[in-house]
Amino acid sequence: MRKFLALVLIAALGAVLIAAVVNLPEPGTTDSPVHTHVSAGYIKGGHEAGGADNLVTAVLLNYRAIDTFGEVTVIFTALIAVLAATSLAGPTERSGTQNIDLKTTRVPVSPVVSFVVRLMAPFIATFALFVMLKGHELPGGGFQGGVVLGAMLILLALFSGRTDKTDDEELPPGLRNWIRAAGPLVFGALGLTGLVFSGWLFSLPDHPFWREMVMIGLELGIGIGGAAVLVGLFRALREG
Amino acid sequence: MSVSDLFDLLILALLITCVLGIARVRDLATAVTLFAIYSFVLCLLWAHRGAPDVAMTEAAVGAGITAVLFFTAIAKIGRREK
Amino acid sequence: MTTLLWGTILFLLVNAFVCLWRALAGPTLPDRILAANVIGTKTLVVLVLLGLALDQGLWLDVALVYGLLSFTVTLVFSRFLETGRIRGVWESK
Amino acid sequence: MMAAIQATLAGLLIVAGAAFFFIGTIGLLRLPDFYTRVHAVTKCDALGAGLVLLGLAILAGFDGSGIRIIALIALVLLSSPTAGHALARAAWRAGLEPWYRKSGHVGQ
Repeated sequence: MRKFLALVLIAALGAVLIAAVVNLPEPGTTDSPVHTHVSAGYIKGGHEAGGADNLVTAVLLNYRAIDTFGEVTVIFTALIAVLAATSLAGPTERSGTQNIDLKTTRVPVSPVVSFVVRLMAPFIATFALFVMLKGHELPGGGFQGGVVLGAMLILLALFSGRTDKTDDEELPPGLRNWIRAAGPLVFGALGLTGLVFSGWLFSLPDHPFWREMVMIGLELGIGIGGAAVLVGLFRALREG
Repeated sequence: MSVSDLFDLLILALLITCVLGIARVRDLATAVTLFAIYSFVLCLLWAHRGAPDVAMTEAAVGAGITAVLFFTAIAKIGRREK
Repeated sequence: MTTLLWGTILFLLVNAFVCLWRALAGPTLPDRILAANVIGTKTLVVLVLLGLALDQGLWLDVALVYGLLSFTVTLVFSRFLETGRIRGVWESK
Repeated sequence: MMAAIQATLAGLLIVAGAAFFFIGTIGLLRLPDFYTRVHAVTKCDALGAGLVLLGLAILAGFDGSGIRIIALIALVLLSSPTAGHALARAAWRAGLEPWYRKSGHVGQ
């Protein structure tokens, strides 16, 4: 009975979706509703309002600033949720036959992999910074650059030493938490300065130089904060 | 049919095969692997549709960091779907 | 020249499709990861080819991100496998 | 003249790279176990990607995209063999048995 109901439900949903797809306007035509509604205004005014050559970044940081602020907060919330879940759960149960103590097992890291990771790390970090800072001209942006940076940090945490015990818990915990919160904090601070200086939340300064500086600060904040959150998620899941 | 349409068709066939595989397997690690392949292929579709920003996010988040975090979680909870 | 580029793109996509069979059939988990790695390399090349065929040089940045992250996933998985964090029967569905 | 040489060279390299990819795919499908597949695929992939990208770099010329493609070649040539090595080593350490021909069976 339940299977039958599920089948009917899926068939109904599928019929609606297929009907919608059939009625979609031809992709690429200029007179479809998507292009005549608001996008024309975005495309015309986006460059002046945004101060960014990449229109996507311009729209995200101007017309959709509050949405973007919410999205930046989501990833930080994810970290808090995972930290809460892993610290509330009991000792880890593994599916294998015996419960090995991971702190004491020492499988040496392959010297080849260790060498290649350490060789590539500076280049990856440079590229991540490039993606972050050039986000308002080229594809990419703070978050993508932050993900690349986070991937590099995870690789280093796993492969830089001789055993699995190596961790990059070098930063004091207080500072670490502030860095993890950097994305929402920087974005919120920017919104408030906009409110103070021009009376609008999330408005950018008029002077091109300051606008550029604000953009760079924002991308760096989102990127580094995002990378810290991703590394934090990785560590919480691995050890908690 | 133009070569561009053929490209789209091949990509969509790849995506559908991946999704069917994900729905069918019981091993979580296999599902994550197939999901990584799905993200890789989807990224090609975004790029072809002229959205390099979305393509980059898909490549970075979908194929890279999500798979890493999923594997970390699977290492914690075990591979089998209960 | 564009014909050759498009032909190579379609050829590589068909190749990727065939590789997907290995990812679906296994039989072991490392086989599947290997197939994912192969498809990652193929799609990276396809992305660069596509960028040149459609004259979009900017997509090369996307390709760089691609290369870096498919490598990361394979390395992290292999580390988990060899330290025994991911285990279980080899031949599993 | 110069452009013709450039295009011919690039075309040859791209076709050669695609051939290597094809051989790698056959290896991935037909070889009997994981280790032999890693052996086939890692070499063919690195070489195939390297050749195709070299052809594309020649085609793009020595500007922004050409330099990026060359960086991509370096990345692929470094990362692809490393990934193959790490995967094979991990499988060996985790105890995946290699395949033996039936007649010369070496034992468990």
